[in-house]
Amino acid sequence: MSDLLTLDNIAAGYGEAQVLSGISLNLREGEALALLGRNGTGKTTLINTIVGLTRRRGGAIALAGKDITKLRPDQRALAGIGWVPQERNIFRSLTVEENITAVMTPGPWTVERIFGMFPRLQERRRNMGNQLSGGEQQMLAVGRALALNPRVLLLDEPLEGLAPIIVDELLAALRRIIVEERMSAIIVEQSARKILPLTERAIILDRGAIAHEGPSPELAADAVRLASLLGVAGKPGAEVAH
Amino acid sequence: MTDIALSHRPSPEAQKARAVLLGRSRWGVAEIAFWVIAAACYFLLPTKLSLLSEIAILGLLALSIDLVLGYAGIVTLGQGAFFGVGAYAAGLAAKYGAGSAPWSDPVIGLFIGGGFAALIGFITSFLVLRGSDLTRLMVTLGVALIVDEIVNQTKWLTGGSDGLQGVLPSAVLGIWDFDLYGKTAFIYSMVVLFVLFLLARAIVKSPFGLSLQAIKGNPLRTRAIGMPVNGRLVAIYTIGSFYAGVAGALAAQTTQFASPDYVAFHRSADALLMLVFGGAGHLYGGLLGSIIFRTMQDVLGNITPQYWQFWLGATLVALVLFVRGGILGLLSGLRDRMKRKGDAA
Amino acid sequence: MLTILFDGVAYGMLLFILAVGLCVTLGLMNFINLAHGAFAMAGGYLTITLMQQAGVPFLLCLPAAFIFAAALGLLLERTLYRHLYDKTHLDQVLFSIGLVFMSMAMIDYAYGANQQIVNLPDYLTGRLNFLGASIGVYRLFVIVICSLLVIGLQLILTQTRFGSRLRAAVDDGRVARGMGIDVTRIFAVTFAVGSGLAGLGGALGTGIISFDPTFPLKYMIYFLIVISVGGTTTITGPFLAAILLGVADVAGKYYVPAVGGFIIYTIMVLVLILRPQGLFARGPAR
Amino acid sequence: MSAKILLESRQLVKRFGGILATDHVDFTLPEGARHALIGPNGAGKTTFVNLLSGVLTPTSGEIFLDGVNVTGWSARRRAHAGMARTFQINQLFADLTPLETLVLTISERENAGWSWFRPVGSRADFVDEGMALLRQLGIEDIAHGRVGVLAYGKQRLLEIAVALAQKPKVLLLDEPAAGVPEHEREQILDVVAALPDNVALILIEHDMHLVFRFAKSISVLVNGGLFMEGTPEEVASDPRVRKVYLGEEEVNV
Repeated sequence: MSDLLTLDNIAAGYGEAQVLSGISLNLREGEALALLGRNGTGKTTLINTIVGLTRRRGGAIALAGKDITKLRPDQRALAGIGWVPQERNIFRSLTVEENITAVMTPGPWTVERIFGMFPRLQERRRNMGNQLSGGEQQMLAVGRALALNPRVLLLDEPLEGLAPIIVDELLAALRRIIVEERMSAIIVEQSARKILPLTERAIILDRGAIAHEGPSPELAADAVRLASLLGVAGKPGAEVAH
Repeated sequence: MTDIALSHRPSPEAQKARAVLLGRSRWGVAEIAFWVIAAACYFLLPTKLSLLSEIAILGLLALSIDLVLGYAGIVTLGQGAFFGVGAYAAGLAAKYGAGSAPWSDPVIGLFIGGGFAALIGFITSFLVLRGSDLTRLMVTLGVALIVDEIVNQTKWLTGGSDGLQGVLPSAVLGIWDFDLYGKTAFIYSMVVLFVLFLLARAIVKSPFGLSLQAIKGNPLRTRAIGMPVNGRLVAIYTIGSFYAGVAGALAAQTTQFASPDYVAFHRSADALLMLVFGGAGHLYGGLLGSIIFRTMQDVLGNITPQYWQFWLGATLVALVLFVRGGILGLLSGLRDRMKRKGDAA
Repeated sequence: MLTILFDGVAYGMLLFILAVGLCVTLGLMNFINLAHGAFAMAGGYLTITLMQQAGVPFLLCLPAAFIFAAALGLLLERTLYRHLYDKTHLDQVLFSIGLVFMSMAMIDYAYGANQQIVNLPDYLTGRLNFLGASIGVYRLFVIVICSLLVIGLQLILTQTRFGSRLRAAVDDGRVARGMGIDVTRIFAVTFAVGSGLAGLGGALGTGIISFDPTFPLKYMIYFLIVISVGGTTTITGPFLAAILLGVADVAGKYYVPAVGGFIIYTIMVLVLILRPQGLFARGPAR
Repeated sequence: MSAKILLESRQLVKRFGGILATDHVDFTLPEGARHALIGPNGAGKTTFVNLLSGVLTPTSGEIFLDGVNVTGWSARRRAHAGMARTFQINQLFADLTPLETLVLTISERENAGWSWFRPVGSRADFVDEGMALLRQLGIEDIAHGRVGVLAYGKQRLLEIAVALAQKPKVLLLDEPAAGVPEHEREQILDVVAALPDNVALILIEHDMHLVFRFAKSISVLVNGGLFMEGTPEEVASDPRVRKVYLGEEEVNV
């Protein structure tokens, strides 16, 4: 499988603040990557950098062999970057259906297929974006990104703040999109346990740099190691005794 | 003045740092030269004295906007309202106080004009405390329009669109009469401008002035360090209104006339333009701007009035697009660059 | 009474067409364009010129004014305005006042400072009697045209893909960009259409309001009132505000000429103050 | 604990519409505290800090600063009473110099901010104190540069210096090292380590290395409520905390 998305030595931040430094990673066609780390380590900044919304201070990004470093966000979206923002950011004066059709580009993902994936959205297709529950907003955010018929899907904390039932429903949908449809994806999550089974590889960020990279199953199997890498167990330096 | 900290001697670094801070309020050569030349104009351009008085008055109006906008960051499109209030208040005092000294004395008139404007400024200052630049623009514009409307509708008092006739101020301090050649008017305007300029200079170099610049830079942080932001804004807006009112009073006294033109939108806009021409936040920006503005108007306006208006607009557009910070901004940018070059060498 | 109401509605609708472009572009790019009235003036003077110099029929002048003002808007947006989106409101105000001055000077130079009068075609003059009220045919015409435009705008905004993309961009420009929507282009088109509508409004206005070179300044205030009272997030808000303003202005000038202007400005200031976060903030967030 | 309580919140609640952003938080901060506030995204840390510092008004509950009920006080008044904070995103005066910024802050503290006739710098004691602070933070050499053009790390240091210039009783540090390049980071950590003992410190931080390095006590906020409190060791070894951070269904360690 060939490289779909390549980041080469990316440094980026907002305004004067530099959040990321020296990030290099690659995503293969059809691969799903978990992007883990505590909050504040730069996960969202990395996603926003791929989308084109941060100030880049160095490095290059390529999508399917094409350099997209200099492209504007809207050009990147059309080039195949599908983005599910952290805050969902549903267009609130658009109906559910309009949220999808407004950004639609031709491709395998049609309105019908998206509604098929999320029957709840079908029921609420005439509702305005600001009348949805958190879970419905999240589904719509995923559906909206799919409507772009992207080459890669970037999901920024898709499970955050959702009720357990909704989380299960969304995870099932993500499994279908990623595992069955072979959609390439990068998933940012704090709930590492939930997302690792969906992905093949995992990357852990710490202080804006990559602290660990490896196969997801391996990480999922080693709870102690995972906890220590995420920095939630024991004092750093005193850990990883196993 | 340094009686507080005698118990311990500040470090040499602190003394040096203090010298640097105090050095910012020392008079520079260029500054002294500016005022010497201004005074010398009395002899150099004896035929242009009334134009020069007008420039001084416009400069004072622009200075009032500089205090409010350039230092405290309050965007205003309505400074003409206070100019007008000052003009009418002083004009009416001169008209109805005629003969009954001291009410018709111009200096008293200045205080009446400035005082009324400051009162209106104080009351309306609460309207500009909150809100974005855009809200402030529209509120100040709205206030100016209301004043304009009042001036036009209270014909019995202001003379309506015909203007206030019969403004005959008596001699300045009972000594110097206004003459046909505008000699008294020029000296009078220049002295008032200089005195108010000195005051403004003291204000902006003081801790109070510094706090205004801080508010302009970051209101959130100024509140977090315990600064009474609203109080400071009310204070400077009122002071700015006073300045504009005094400028209006000067205008009414030296031209012996006041008209709705004084409160019209273009008065506020022109003064703002002068400030932007010269450079906001430099104290001298408004003065320099008024000189350039009025000279350009004189030269270009003589060709056709439309010509002047067109080039005024074009200059403004060019200024916003290419020269941020006006002439003084440009100069200080150049100076910084040269300094940096000097440091690098 | 009914006559005044009717005149007021006609005037209000005209104000809406004149101002709607400004409302949308302000909401979309947070850009304050005080020179919006200049595009209306362009449309008005084009109509005057075409009718008086070239004898073009009035009804043809309307689309011509739209196209002319829209083209002018597009040209200026692409060459000048786009450099100002990330500048402060003060800069935008100074810049657009500069444009206002230039436009006023050019019109003054070309046409003189006099008020221009247009001779409307016969079928648009005269009055009708309706429920005892005397109604000007031309005002009826203005109401019909403006109503059609309002309905058309509403349909474009709610029923077309362009409309939904425009609303998306107004809702959240940053995310809209991330979703492949070229906000810059949408803005250029919206700006052009808004200018065009102002031009059309200017053409329609030749029969109701007098045109002289101070037009952009005089009407700037009205536009600002429409925006401050109506807001920028919908077009129904400005529409209602414009109708209210039109009726209040006409009725005020008729019944209480002394305080008419005073009341309108006071309302504007009050509205601005009573909405403390600034009028253009969109209510409490979510 | 016998130390004086400097900051206290009682049953503090903040609602945004239907959302309970702060959920009946009882919190005490003794003199000399080194306390960290942690929690996952959206846990309500920022809301809580904004309530404490007076940026937001609570829906219900009370806040005491040094024994005085300050619930209804503005941010400005609380600042005067000894509450200082730094901001997650630098909030500085770009056009002033660092020294001017500090002299200004000291003037406000000493109620000399209204002084309008003498130039800035005429109070030698203020300048001296400002310079001493700059020296303490190691940014003496940039005392007269324009703040807006300083390196980000220096600005972060100045951010702390401004808060210290307020001579606070309670200091809230909101992610002091966030966004700072690695080479400037140590400098900031040293400054945090050297903060005066009498100041009660609250550190809002994601970076656990930093938390474990400085904090003597930790509060974990989850969904607006106080999830647990304890020493760093207690928090680190608590399986529930791990669960919250990893999003695990069950504790399986």
